[in-house]
Amino acid sequence: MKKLINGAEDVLAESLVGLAAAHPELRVDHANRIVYRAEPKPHGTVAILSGGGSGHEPLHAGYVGFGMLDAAVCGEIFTSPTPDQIALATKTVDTGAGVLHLVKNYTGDVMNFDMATELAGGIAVATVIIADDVAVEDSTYTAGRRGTGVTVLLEKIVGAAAEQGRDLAELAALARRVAGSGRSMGMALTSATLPASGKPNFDLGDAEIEVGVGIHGEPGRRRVPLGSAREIAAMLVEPILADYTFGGEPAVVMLNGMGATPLIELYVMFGEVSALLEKAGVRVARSLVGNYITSLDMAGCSVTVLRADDELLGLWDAPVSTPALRWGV
Amino acid sequence: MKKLINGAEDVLAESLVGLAAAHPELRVDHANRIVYRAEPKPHGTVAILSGGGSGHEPLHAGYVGFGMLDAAVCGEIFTSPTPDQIALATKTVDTGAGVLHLVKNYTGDVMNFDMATELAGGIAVATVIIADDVAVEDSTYTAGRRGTGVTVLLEKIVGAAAEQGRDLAELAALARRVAGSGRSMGMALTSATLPASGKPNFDLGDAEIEVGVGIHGEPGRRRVPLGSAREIAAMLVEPILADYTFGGEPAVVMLNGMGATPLIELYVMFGEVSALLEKAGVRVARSLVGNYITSLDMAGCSVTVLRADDELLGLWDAPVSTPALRWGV
Amino acid sequence: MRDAPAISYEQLLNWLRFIDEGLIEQRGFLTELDAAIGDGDHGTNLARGAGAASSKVDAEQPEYLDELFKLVGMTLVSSVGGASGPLYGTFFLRLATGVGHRQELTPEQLADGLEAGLGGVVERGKPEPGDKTMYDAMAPAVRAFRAGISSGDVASASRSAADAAAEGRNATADMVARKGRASYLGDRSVGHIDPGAASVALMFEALAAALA
Amino acid sequence: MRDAPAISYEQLLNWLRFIDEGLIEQRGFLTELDAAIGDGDHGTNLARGAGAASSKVDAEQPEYLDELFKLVGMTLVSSVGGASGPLYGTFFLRLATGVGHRQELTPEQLADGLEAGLGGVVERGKPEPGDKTMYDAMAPAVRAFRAGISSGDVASASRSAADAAAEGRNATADMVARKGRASYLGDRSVGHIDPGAASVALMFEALAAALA
Ligand SMILES: Nc1ncnc2c1ncn2[C@@H]1O[C@H](COP(=O)(O)OP(=O)(O)O)[C@@H](O)[C@H]1O
Ligand SMILES: Nc1ncnc2c1ncn2[C@@H]1O[C@H](COP(=O)(O)OP(=O)(O)O)[C@@H](O)[C@H]1O
Ligand SMILES: [Mg+2]
Ligand SMILES: [Mg+2]
Ligand SMILES: [Mg+2]
Ligand SMILES: [Mg+2]
Repeated sequence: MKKLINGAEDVLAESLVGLAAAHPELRVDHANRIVYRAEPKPHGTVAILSGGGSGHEPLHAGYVGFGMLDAAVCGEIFTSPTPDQIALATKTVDTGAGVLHLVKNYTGDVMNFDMATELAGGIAVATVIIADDVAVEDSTYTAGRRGTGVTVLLEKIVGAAAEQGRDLAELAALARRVAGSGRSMGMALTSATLPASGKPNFDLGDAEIEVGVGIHGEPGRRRVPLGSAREIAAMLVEPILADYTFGGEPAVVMLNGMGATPLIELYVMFGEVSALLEKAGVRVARSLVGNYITSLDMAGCSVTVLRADDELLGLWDAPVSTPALRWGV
Repeated sequence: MKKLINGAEDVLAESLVGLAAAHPELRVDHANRIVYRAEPKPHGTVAILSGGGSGHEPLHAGYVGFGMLDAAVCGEIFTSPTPDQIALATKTVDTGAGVLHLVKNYTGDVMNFDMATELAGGIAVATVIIADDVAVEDSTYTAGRRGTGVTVLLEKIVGAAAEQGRDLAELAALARRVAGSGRSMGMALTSATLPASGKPNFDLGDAEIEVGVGIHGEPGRRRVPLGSAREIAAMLVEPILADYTFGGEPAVVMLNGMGATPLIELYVMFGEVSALLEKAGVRVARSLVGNYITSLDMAGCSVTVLRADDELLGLWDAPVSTPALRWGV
Repeated sequence: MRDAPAISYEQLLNWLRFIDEGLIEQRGFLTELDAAIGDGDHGTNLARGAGAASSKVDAEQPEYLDELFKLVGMTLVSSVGGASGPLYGTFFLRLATGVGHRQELTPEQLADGLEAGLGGVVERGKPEPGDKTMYDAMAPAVRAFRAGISSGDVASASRSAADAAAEGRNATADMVARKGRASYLGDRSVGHIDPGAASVALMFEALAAALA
Repeated sequence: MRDAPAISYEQLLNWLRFIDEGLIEQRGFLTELDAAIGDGDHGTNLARGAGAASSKVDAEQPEYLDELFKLVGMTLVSSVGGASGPLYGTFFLRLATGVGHRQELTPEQLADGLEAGLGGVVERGKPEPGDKTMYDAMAPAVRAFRAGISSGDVASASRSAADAAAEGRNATADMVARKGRASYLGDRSVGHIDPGAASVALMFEALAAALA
């Protein structure tokens, strides 16, 4: 394992030290691994909180700031945070108008956020679960779909709406609508290596890829021979289009890198993906190309398509000022 | 070789297709591999042009836009662009006030930009060479130092000054001052693999790193055992501090990822680097942590420290709107 | 069996110690199981939790067993995270309520406690038999313990609970996962032991050792 | 040697063709040399340039040798990039001027042309002997060609030029690079052949084959 770290146990804590040093506009609670805006929201405004396992940077801490999250709760690498961390963050960001929890659909995340809500008694909490990964069959008898790329777009859009002063119920409804209108699909060229384990989670041959991976270094749905960018784009876009009708509506499209894939390749992939989408009648109105929700040092990418409308595009375009997404301010 | 590409020969062309699709605010000349702002500068304003081999994304095309570059000329991967490309871009961006060429100090880049200036006869061109890499001994008898991380900071600062309407001589003087006040040092955990060659340029053992690498997948000055983040930070910061006096002036510090290193590790490194700098009396006034000048799929990082002052910080903070750097607008 | 000898505080403290030791030993193994069909952190998660729980117990030295198990459960909840934190945390919190405010337990009281703990896991995770989770080792183990104390002593009951847990653990290899991360793999989860079932087997092995 | 038979247009066209073929063959080798002490693109760069030059020559079929070499030089400048684009491009542009507006050359005229080409490389890159660059193969080859034609025919002169280039190429292995990317390696560049010197050796091997 070759990583720029000190001890394997210290990665999260020390990355937060670096984050705090790089971003004076954030306040880091090192003991509890919570990242807040240094400048809290005005009283009576709903706060937006997210969190999850670490190793997906810039998600979530990189999205704390004006127009997006009020706080991010950081779990250990690939491990959801604990209820007391989440409850503390919830209490801290509440300005009296309640707190919206944005939770990626993983058993651990859902359970820990649930327990946190019980602990944060007295504060109005609404929870929206994100489950956008079409690689996983949707079923009420299973853990269901994973929350992946839509999380980034959702945090931006709902964060913008919160700045407008909308109330908790409106924001939760908006978040559910966004969560319902986006789909993602990912693939890996290599597995991630957790610092604590020191070995790749799975081994891929020199000419193999995993299709349908999530963001936790887990194996995907199937292993297929390495194809061209064009073929891989089709493997990602087709299941997304098969799962949801994007119609002629404008779409926000993210071509996300898993952490170790260079930007030049992501742009090659975006060219292929946007061509496929346009061919299918999906109008790419806004786009993001880069590392936005990663899986440590995994090489690979994922595609996220969100059906939008004028309201969502307006919220997308609204000012945002976070370490990883910034415009208009 | 596992890459998200179609043919090895098509990587650059196809990445520009993706860039054009993702960024309608840019205009891409696909035949000549030049990226322009879609909205050119007002008449009578000096244009800022840079370029070089590809494989360093977001450098340079990702820095085209308001407050930074007017155009980026893209060479093949790790190969400087040709004189006619550069000359065409120079003619296109000139609004009558002349064009500033920002050139990283590599034999090929310097020669091709020189020949381009001859070809662009009639247009006032000033050239500033960036040579900030302390891994290389400075000498008039050799190719001299490489241009690396300072390029990013320089393009931002001089781009902001150009928007203010400063003239070519002033901008060239400013650029020389910035180029002279910044230093960089890099290291690699793995080598880059060029698509056309299909193999890593050099092989590193499981517990070895290259110290003093540049951004072209070339081997570094020395190979040493893999150390902790803290030890590696010292290997990067010490030669920078030994080479230049940063005094008590405010500094702009970049902790740059080489392409395949996850952000969580870059933040760990930034924590170490900023601690070392503060200990040495260097005041970190602004910072950038992320992949800003990369070397394809190389894992590793580089540190850049620029001595600033109120003027430079003001230019740093000025609005910028490019794919890779954006704030204030 | 009437008048069975009581299970002492010390024996149950040993249980926790043996779990801790077992986790230090099997941490890599559990993580490898999790790497194959999950995200490769199960051993790390539990080792962190057990370490935190031991320190807490050493520091606070609770006098009563319900306090002991509650402290363990709370510490697991607040230090483990992931899926296993709430599940194991809830197990110990319910075990605490199940055994009551006592300093020693009858075999029946321990069986009640284990059943309450199992009930907590079911409530939290909604696992069904055959979903390929920790439940598939825990449910047979708890059943075997209850059956064991009606026909033998706690030593043999906890031995057969450990054996049942191991059998349950092994049986998860043939299952298609429907809960937890392994469910994302669908049929590809077959052939791999569930890491949570493996840590449950470890927990009951530790119990057998403590009550031997 | 008076009255030496003229060097024909076709022979010089063959030279270009042999360079092209040699580059297709040695592309990987040149790139490996460059990967060791540079950035691993030298073979790719020259193969791209030679391919572009061949297409241009086929399409335009220039009648005179100066037009031919100018076309090659211009195409190399505009299609290769990197350090080798301007250097080889300038070499052929100066070769064009050096041989003059002719359809066949005397050996002296070719020697003049090669010397002019070498002069262009020196002007462009400022290489000094021993800097471990293409110059260290090109300079001895050009010298050997001039010496060869005064004592023998073009076939033997071009043969000894090729041998001198090969020797110059091999000698670069012992040098510490002071120009080009290899200079960044300092002493670590020792033990490796300079890729540009290797492509120069290929170019003179092609000349020997064309004039054999
Ligand atoms: N819904 C559930 N019910 C019961 N047990 C579950 C459930 N989901 C997951 N588990 C158990 O949790 C184990 C995984 O724990 P761990 O790796 O620590 O957490 P995570 O999956 O969050 O990384 C699985 O092996 C499984 O036994
Ligand atoms: N200043 C120079 N003078 C002469 N030759 C040089 C000089 N710099 C580099 N070269 C030659 O160029 C070769 C490298 O060419 P190439 O790999 O195509 O370009 P780049 O170094 O830009 O990647 C070197 O091996 C060397 O022979
Ligand atoms: Mg986990
Ligand atoms: Mg090159
Ligand atoms: Mg796990
Ligand atoms: Mg090269």
